[in-house]
Amino acid sequence: MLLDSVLFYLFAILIVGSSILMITRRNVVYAAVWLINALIGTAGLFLLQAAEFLAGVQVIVYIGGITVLYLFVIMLVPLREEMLQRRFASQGWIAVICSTLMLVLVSVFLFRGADSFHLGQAAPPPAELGQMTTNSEQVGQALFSRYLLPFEMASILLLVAIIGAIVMSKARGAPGSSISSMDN
Amino acid sequence: MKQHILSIIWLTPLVGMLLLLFIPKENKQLIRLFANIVGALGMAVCLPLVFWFDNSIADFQFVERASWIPSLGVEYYLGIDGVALLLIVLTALIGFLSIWCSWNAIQERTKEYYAFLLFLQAGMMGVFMALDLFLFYVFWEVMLVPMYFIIGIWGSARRTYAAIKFFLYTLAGSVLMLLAMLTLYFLHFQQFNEYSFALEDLMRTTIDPTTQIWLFWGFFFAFAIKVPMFPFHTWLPDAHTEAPTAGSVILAGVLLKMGLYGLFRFSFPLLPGAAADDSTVEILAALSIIAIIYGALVSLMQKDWKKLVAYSSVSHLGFCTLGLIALNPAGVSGGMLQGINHGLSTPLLFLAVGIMYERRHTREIAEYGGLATRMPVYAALFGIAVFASAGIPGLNGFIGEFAILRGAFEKDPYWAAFAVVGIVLGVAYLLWLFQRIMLGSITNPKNETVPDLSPREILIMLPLVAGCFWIGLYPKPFFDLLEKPAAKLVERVQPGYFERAGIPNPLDKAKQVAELTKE
Amino acid sequence: MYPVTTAHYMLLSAILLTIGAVGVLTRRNILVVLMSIELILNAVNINLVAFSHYLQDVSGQVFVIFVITVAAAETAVALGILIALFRNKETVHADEVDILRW
Amino acid sequence: MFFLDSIWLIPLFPLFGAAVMLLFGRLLDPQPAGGGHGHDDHGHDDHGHGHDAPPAGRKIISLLCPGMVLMAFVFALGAVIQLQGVANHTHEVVKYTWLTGLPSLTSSGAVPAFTAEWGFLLDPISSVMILVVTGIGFLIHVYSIGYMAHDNGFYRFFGELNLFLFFMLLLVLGNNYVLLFVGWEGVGLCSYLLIGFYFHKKSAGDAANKAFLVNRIGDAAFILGMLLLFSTLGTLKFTEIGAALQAGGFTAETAAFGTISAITLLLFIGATGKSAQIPLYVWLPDAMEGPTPVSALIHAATMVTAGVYMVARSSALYVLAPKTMLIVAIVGALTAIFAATIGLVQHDIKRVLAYSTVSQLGYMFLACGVGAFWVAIFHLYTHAFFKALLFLGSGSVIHSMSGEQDMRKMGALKKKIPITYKTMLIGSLAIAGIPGLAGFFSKDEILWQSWSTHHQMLWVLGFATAGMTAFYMFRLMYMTFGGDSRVEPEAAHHVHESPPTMTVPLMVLAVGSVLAGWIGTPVVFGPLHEALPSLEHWLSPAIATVGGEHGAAAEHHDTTMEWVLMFASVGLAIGGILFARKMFDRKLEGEPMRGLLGPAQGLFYNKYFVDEIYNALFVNGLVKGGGAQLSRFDARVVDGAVNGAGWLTRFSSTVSMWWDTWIIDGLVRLTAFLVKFISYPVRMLQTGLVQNYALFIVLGALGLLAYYLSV
Amino acid sequence: MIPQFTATDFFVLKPILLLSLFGCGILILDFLIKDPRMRWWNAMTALLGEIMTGVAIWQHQQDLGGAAIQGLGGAIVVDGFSVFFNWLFLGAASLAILISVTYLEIEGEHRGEYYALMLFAQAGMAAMAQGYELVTLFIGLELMALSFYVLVGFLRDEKRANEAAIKYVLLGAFSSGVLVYGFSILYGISGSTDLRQIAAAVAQREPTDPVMILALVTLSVGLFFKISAVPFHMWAPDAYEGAPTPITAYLSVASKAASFALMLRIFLVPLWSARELWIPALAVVALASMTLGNIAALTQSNMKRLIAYSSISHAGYMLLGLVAANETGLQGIAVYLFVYMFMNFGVLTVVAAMRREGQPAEEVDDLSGLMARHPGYAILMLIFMLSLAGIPPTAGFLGKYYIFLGLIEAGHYLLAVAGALYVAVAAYYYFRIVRAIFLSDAADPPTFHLSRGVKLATVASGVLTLLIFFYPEPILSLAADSVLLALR
Repeated sequence: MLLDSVLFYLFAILIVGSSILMITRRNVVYAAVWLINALIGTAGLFLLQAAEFLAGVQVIVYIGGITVLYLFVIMLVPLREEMLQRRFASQGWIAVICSTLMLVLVSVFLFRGADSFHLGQAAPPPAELGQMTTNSEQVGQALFSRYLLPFEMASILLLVAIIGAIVMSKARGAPGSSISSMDN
Repeated sequence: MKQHILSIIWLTPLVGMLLLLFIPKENKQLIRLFANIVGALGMAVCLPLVFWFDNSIADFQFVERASWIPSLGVEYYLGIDGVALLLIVLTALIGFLSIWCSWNAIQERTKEYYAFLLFLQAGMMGVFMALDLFLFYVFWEVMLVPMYFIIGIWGSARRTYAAIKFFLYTLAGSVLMLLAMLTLYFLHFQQFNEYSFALEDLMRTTIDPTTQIWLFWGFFFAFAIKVPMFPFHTWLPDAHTEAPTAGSVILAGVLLKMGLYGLFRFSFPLLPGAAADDSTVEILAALSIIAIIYGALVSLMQKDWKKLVAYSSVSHLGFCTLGLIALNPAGVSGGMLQGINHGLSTPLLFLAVGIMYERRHTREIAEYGGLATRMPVYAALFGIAVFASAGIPGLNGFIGEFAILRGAFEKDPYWAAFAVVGIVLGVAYLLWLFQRIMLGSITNPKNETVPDLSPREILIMLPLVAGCFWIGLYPKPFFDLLEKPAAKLVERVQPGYFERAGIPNPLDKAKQVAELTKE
Repeated sequence: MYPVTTAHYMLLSAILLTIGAVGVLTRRNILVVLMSIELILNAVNINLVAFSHYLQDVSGQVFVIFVITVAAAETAVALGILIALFRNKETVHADEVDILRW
Repeated sequence: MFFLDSIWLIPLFPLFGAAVMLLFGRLLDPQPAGGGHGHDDHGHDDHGHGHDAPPAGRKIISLLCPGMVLMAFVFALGAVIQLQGVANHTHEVVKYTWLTGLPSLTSSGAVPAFTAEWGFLLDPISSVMILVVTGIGFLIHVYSIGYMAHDNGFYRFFGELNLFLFFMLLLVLGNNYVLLFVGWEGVGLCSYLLIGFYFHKKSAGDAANKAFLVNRIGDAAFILGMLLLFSTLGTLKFTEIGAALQAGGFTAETAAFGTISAITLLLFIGATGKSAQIPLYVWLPDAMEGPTPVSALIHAATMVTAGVYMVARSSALYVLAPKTMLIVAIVGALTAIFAATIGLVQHDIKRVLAYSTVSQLGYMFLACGVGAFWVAIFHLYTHAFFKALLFLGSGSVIHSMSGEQDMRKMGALKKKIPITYKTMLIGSLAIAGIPGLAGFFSKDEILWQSWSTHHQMLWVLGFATAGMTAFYMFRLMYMTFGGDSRVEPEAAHHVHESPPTMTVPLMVLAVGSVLAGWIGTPVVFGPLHEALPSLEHWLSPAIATVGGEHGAAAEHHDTTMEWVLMFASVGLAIGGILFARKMFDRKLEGEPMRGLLGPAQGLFYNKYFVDEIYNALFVNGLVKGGGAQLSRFDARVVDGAVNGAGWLTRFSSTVSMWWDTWIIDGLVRLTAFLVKFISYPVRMLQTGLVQNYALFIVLGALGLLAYYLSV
Repeated sequence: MIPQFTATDFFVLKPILLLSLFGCGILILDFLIKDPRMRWWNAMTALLGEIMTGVAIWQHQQDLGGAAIQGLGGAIVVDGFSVFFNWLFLGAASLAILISVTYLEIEGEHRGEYYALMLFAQAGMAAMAQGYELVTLFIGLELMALSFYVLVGFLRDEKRANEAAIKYVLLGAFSSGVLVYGFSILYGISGSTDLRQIAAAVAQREPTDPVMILALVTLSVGLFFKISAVPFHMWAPDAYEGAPTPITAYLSVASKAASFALMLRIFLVPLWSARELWIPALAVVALASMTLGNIAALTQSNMKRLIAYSSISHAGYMLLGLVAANETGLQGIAVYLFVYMFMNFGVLTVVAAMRREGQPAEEVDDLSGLMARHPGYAILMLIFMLSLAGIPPTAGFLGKYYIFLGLIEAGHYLLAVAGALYVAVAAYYYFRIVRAIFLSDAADPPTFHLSRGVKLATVASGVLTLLIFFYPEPILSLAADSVLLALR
C-alpha cells in the first residue's frame, strides 16, 4: 500500500513536472520530449491501477504513434526562427490566472466531494469477468461485446483521420488531387 | 357559396395576385388593368355580404370552421359581426381605390407593386375575419411584409428608414401579443384540457385579475402600436410620409383600424377584468386624451403636408380609443364608427396630397398656396375632406366624435372636456392647412400650370366623399350594425350594465328573434 | 501518509487538465497547443482508469482506448490542417492566424 | 295643412340651389382662365369688364338661387299662417331618426336609446326666425345679383349663400340640440367659405380661419353643454326638455351654481362664439373681409343672432339658472357698450357697422339675461331689418365708390346716390331709436325690461350705449353723405347709383325698418298696444319666464317711470344725432373725435391702458402672429389674447414636436442606436485569435463553476 | 456468453452501416472515375446512399411502436427521437450534397472524399442520435467533428479555409477534451457508460453533489461549445465564414442538430434529476446567446458571418426550449431544428451560388438588386428571412411558437418576453438583407451559378418552409413522438 502511494506520488510529480516543462519549453522538440515523459508517467499510473493493457496501449499508440507524428511535423517547421520568437500569447497571464482559478474551483468541488466519494456502488466484479483473469482479456471481452459499435466506428474514425490528414497535407497541383491520384 | 363567402372574399385578391404573377412584367398596361379588375372584383364579392348579413343576429355570421393544425388546436375559423362587416367593406373599398389611384403614380416595378397591394389586401381581409387567435396572428403579421415593401420600394426619400421602422415597431408589439395569446391558450388548456385558439373558447377561461392585467398589456402593445396610441405613434408620421399615396391610404384607411379592431375584438372581451380595471381605464383614457391634444398640437407645426395629415391621424385615433375605453354602448360604437370615419376621410386627405405630389413632387406646404384658383374641383373635394376630418356636422366626423364624446361624458365628464380641446385644435390645423394650400393668391409660379383633377381622380375620391356624407347624414344603418357588437362588448366587460341601467339589452332582442326563427 | 484514493487521481487529473488548458491558452505555437490538448485527454484517461480501478469495472479502460484512438485521429487531422496552413501562410503561430474576425 | 307639413322642405329649397350651383355652376358660369387675378375686389370690375352684358348662365343663376329662397319664404309664410290655427302654435315634422341606437346612462335614469332626429319644429320662435331668414335672405340674394355681377365665382357665391340659408334654416327649424348644432356648425362653415370668398386675398383667408376657429372654441363649450344637458335630462329635444325638467324636479338654482347653471353657462359660451360676445367677439370685425351681402346676411341679420335664438330656445333652462342669467346680462351689456365705444372711432364704414352689430347683439343678450327672452327675439327681428339695410346700403356706397371703404375718403354723396342715402337714413334713424321706427320699440323694451327687473346698473350701460349708437351712426351718415367731398378724384367720376336689383331690396328693407317694430309696442301705449298684434303674446307659448308665470314683469310695471325712461332715451338719441351733425356735417379737419374725446380717444385706441398690460403679456404672440390688423384698436385686446393663445399653442406644439422627435422617437432611436453601437464592441470580442476564443471557453467554464459554487 | 449479433442489432444499425458503406464506396468509386467531369457520380452515389438510408429510417419509423428498439445490449436504440433526428440529418446532408457539386467544380476541388466525409459525418451524427451509451455517443461525436474539421478546411488552398479549419480543430479538440472529462465523471459516478444506469445513479445522489456539479459543468461546456452557445460560440463565425458554403450550411444545421440531440439525451436522461441545477445556468447562456448573436449580427456585412451570428441566437432560442424543460419546449427544439434546416439551407444555397470573377461573393450587398435579376430567388430569400425572423406564414414561426409556449407553460415569462423582443431585433438584420434584395440596386452584381442541384435545393427549402407552416401536422407529430420517447 505504501509502495502504491510512493509510486503514485512519483508518477504524479513526473506527470505534472513534465507537463509544466512541456508547455514552457521554447523548443518544440523539447516540448515533445516532455510530453513523452508525461505520457510515460501516465502509463505508470495505469500500471499502478492494474490496467496493464492500457499502459501498453499508452506507450505504443501515444508515445510510439502520436508523438512521432508530432516530431514529423516539427521537422517541417523551421526551428531556428521559432527559437527567436515569443513563446507565449499576449493573453498569457490572464490565461494563467483564469486557469488557476479554474483549478482552484475544481479543487474546491473535489475536496467538498471527497468525503462522499463512494464512487458508484463499487459492485463486486461481475461473475463473467471474474472468471477471466487478465486485464487484456477483460478489455478485449468488453471491447467486442458491449463496445462493438464504438469499436467499428472507431475504425471509420481512423479512416476519416487518414483521409483528412492526406487531403489536408497533400499539395494541390497534381493532375488529380484526390486520394485516387496517390497511385500516380 | 354563402357559407364560403368569407373565404372567397379574402382569397379573391390572393388568387388575383397569383394570376398577376403570370403576366410578363413588361406588359405594364395589362398588369394595371388586371390589378384594377381584381380590385373591383374584390369589392364586388363583398357586396353579397352586405345583403346577406342579418343584423338581428348577435352572433358571428358566415362562420367557416375547419381544423387546421389539430395538434395545436388551431382552426381555420372565420366569422364576422357588424363591426367586422363594416371594416371588411371599408377594406374592399380602400383596397380598390388604392389600386386605382396608383394608375399613373407607379411606373416602376409595376408588377411587384400590384402583387404586394393585392397580397396586402388579402391579409387585411383576413385580419377582420379571423376568430381563431392563431389565424388572426398569422394574418396580422402577413400583412406587415407587403406594407414594408410598399413603403420601402415605392416610397419617397427616407423610405427605407420609414419602412423598417414601421416593420420593427409593429413586429415588436405583435410578438408581445403572441406571448399573451399563448399564455391565454395555455391557461385555457389548463382549465379545459384541450388546445384551442378559438375566440369563444378562450373567452370561457377564468383568469385571475393580476394575470389579466399582464395579459392585457401584452395585447395592448400590439394594438396600441398599430392604432397608434401615444407614445407609440412615432412610426406613423414616418411611414405615412414616406409611403406612396396608395400606401398612406391603406395605412390610414385600414391598418390603423386593426389596432382598434384588436382592442375591440380581443383585448377587451378576452380580458374583461383588466379592461374594467380602474387603473387600466384611466391609463388608456389618459393616453387617448394626450394623443388627441398632442397629435393636434404637433399637426399644427408641421411643414410637411403629409406629415400633418399623419399626425392628425394620431389625434383622431385618440378619439377612437377614448370612445372604446369608455366601455359603454355610445363610446364603443362611436369609437368604432369613428374608425370607419377616419378610414374614409383621411384616405381622402392622403389622396389629395398624392394628387398634388404627382403634379408637383413636393409635400412642403410652403410650396403651395392659392391652388383653389387653379383647381376649384380639387379645392372643393379637399375642402370636404378637411371638413369631414374636422368634424363638421353633416359629415361623418361629427357623428363619430359626438357619439364618442357622449360615451366619454357618461364615463367621466372630464374626459369629454379634455377631448373637446382636440376638436378645437383639429379645426385649427386643418383649416390652417386648407388656407395655406388652397387660399390666397398663387405665389409660386410652378403652381400656375397645374391641371385640375382628371375624371379618374374625381371618380376615385367620390366614393369616399359619398361615404362621408352618408355617415354624416344617415348613420343609422351603421349604428344598427354596431349596436349588437357594442352591446356584447359592454355586457362582457361590465356584466349587467344594461340590467343595472334599466336599458333593454339589444342582445336580448336578438335572442328573442333567434328563438322565434328557431320555432 | 494517507492512502491514495480516487480523489487523489481526480485531483491529479484536474491539475493536468489545468496545465493543458494553460498550454492551450498561452502557447503561440500551434504544435504545443495540440500537445496541450493531449495533456487534457490524458487527464481524462487518468480519471477513467482511476474510476475503473475503483469500481472494478473494465468499461473505463475500454473508454480510455477510445479516447486514445480519438486523440490519435484528432492529432492526425489537426496536423494535416496545420500543414495545409503552414503551406499557405508560413506560420504555425496561433496569433498570426487572424484574417477571420469581427 | 300643406305648408305646415312641408316645413321640412323649407331648408331643402336653398339646398337644392346650393347643390346645383356647387356641382354644375361652373358650366353655367364659365370662369376666365387665371382665376381671380386682377379681381381683388369687386369695385375694380367696373373698369374691367363692367360693361359686358351678363352671360346667359348667370341669368339662370340669378333666377334660380333667389328663386329658391323665395320658394322657401313662401313656404315659410304659408306655414306660419297655418301655424296660427294649431293648438299651442307648435308643429313638429320628423323625417327620420338620425342618430340612434346608443343606450345611455344619465343622472336622471337610463335612456334606452338616445336618438337625435332629423326633425323640424315650427313654433313661434322658429316661425319668427324662418321668416326673417328667408325674407331677408331673399332680399339679400336679389341685392347680390347686382352687387356680385362683375365678380368671378358668381356661381360659387350663390351656391354658398344658398348653402348658408339651408344650414340657417336647419338651425332654426331643428327640433333638437344636435340638429341645431348641425345648422350651427354649418352656418359657421358657410361663414368660413364666404368670408374667405376672395380667397386669393390673404387677409380674407386669415379672417375666415379666425372666424371659424374662434367659433369652434365656443362650439366646444356648446358640445359639452349639450352632453351635460343630455346626461342630466336624458333628452335633447326642445319639446321634451320642459317635461324632463319638471319630471326631474329641478328648481331655480338661486343658491348654488348647480348643474343647470353649468349647462346654461356652457351653452352661453357657445353663443358668445357665434354671436360675437365678449370675449369671443374678435372674429366679427375681421369677418368684414367677406363680400358686403355676406356681411349683411350672415354677420348682421341671421347667423350672428343664432346665439340669441339658442338662448331664447333654452329659456326653460335659463330661468332655472339665475346666476348664469346674470352673467349673460352682464356680458351682454358690457359687450354693448364696449363695442359701441370702439364703433365711435372707426373709419372703415363696414367696421363701424360691424361693431354696431356686436353692440346690438349685446343688447339682445342683455334682454335674455334679464329674463325678457321675447324682447331679445323682438330686437333680433327688428335689428335684422335695419342692420341688413345699413349693410346693404354701405355695400351700395362701396359699390359706387369703386370699393373704397374708408369714410375719410367719402363725403357729400347724398346727391350722387340718393336712394342709398334715403334708405340708409331710415335705417340709421331706426337703429338710433327714433320713435316710430323699428329700433325704437325693441331697444326701448330692452332698456325698460332691464330697469324693471332691477338691473339699474345694466340699464345705465344700455342707456349710454343708446346714445353712442345714435352718435356713431350719424357720424357715419354725415361723414359719408354729408359735409364736403373727400372722394379721390379718380374715383369721383365713377360714383353712380346702384342698379335696381340693389336699390329695390334697400327700399323694401327701409319699409321694413319702419314698420317692423309695430308688433311690439310698449304696454304703455295702451289702446294702440291692444290693437296691434303682439309679438310677446305670439311668442309666449314657446318661452319660459322668470318665476314661471307668463308676463309677470310686464304686469306690474310703473307706467310713469317707463314714460320717463322712454323720453330720456329718445332725447339722448336725438342729442347724439344732433351732436354728430354738429361735428361731422361740415368740412372735416384733422380728427374730430380726438378733439371731442381728448385723451379718451387715445384711451379707446389704447384699451384704457389696462389692456396694455394684457398686451405685454402676449407680446410674443403679437409679434409672432403679427400683422397689420393687430395694430387696430380692438385687436390689441382680445385679439392679443387670441394670438397670445395662438402663440402659446404654437409654442406648445413646437415643444410637442420637439418632444416627439427627440424624446419619444429619440428613445426609440437611441435604443436602436445603442443596440447598433454596442454591436461593434461585441463584434470586437471576435478578435480572430483562437486562443482568445479558448479563453472565453475557460471563462465560461469559470463562470459556471462560480455559479454552482454559490448554489 | 458473447452476445450474438442479431437481426435486431442489424436493423437498428442500418442507417449507420449504410452511411459508412456508401462513404467507403464513394472512396472506391472515386478511384474509378478518371474523368474529372464525371465526378458528379460521386454526388449521385452519395444521394443514392441517402435514399437507402432514408429507406432504413422509414423502416425504423414504421417499426416504431411505443417503446424504443434496443440494439447491441442497449448501446444503441431506435426511438422517435433518433428517427426524427435521422430524418433531419438526412435532409441536411441531401441538401448539402445537392448544392456542393457546382460549388466544388468552380473551386476546382471536386473530389470524392468530400462526399465520403459528409456521409461519415452523418454516420457519426446518426450514432449521436441513436446512441444510448457514453462511448458510442463520444465516438459518434468525434466522427462527426473530425469529418467536419476536414470539410471546413477542404478548400486547402484558401487561407480562410485553413484558418477556419485550424481554429475549429483546436477549439473542437479542446472542448471535446472537456466534454469527455465530464463523461469520465459520469462514468465514475455510476460505474457504467449506459445512460439509463447513469440516470439511476445520478438520481440517487443529491443534485448538489460536488462531483455531479463538476460533471455538469464540464458537460455543459462541451455541449455549449458544440451548439455554439455564448460564450462558447466564438469558433462558429470563423468556421462558418471560412468553410465552403455548402459545408457552412451542413455544419450550421446538421452539426448543431446532432449536438442538440446529444445535449438532449444527456440532459434529459442522466442529468434530468439535476434539472433544478442546470435550468438557471442554461437560461443565462440562452439569453446571452440571443443577445450576443443578435447584436453582433446587426452590423455584420458578410452573409456567412451574419448567418453564423444568427445561428448563435437561434441556438439561444432552442436552449430556451430546454430551459422550459417541458414537453412543449422540447418539442419546440425539435421543430425549431427541423425548420431551421430549411431556412438556413435556403439562404446559404443562394449565397453559395453567388460568384464574382470566380471568387465567392458573400457580402450582404452582393444580394442587392436580386429582385430585378432573379425574382424567384428573391422571393424565396424573403421567405427564408421571414422564417429566420419567425414571422408567419413561414415555418420559422412554428419553432418560436413552441419555444414561447413552452416557456410560458413553465412560467418563465421574462425569458419569453426577452425572446419575443429579440425577434424584433433579429428582424432588423434579416430585413437588412431583404432591403438589399428588394430595395437596392446593384452596381456590380455577382453572377449566379444556378445548377439543377442548387435550384432543387432552394425551391425545396422554400416550398418546405411554407408547407411546414401550412401543413405542419406530420412534423409536429414526429416531433411530439421524439420528445415523448426522449422523456420516456
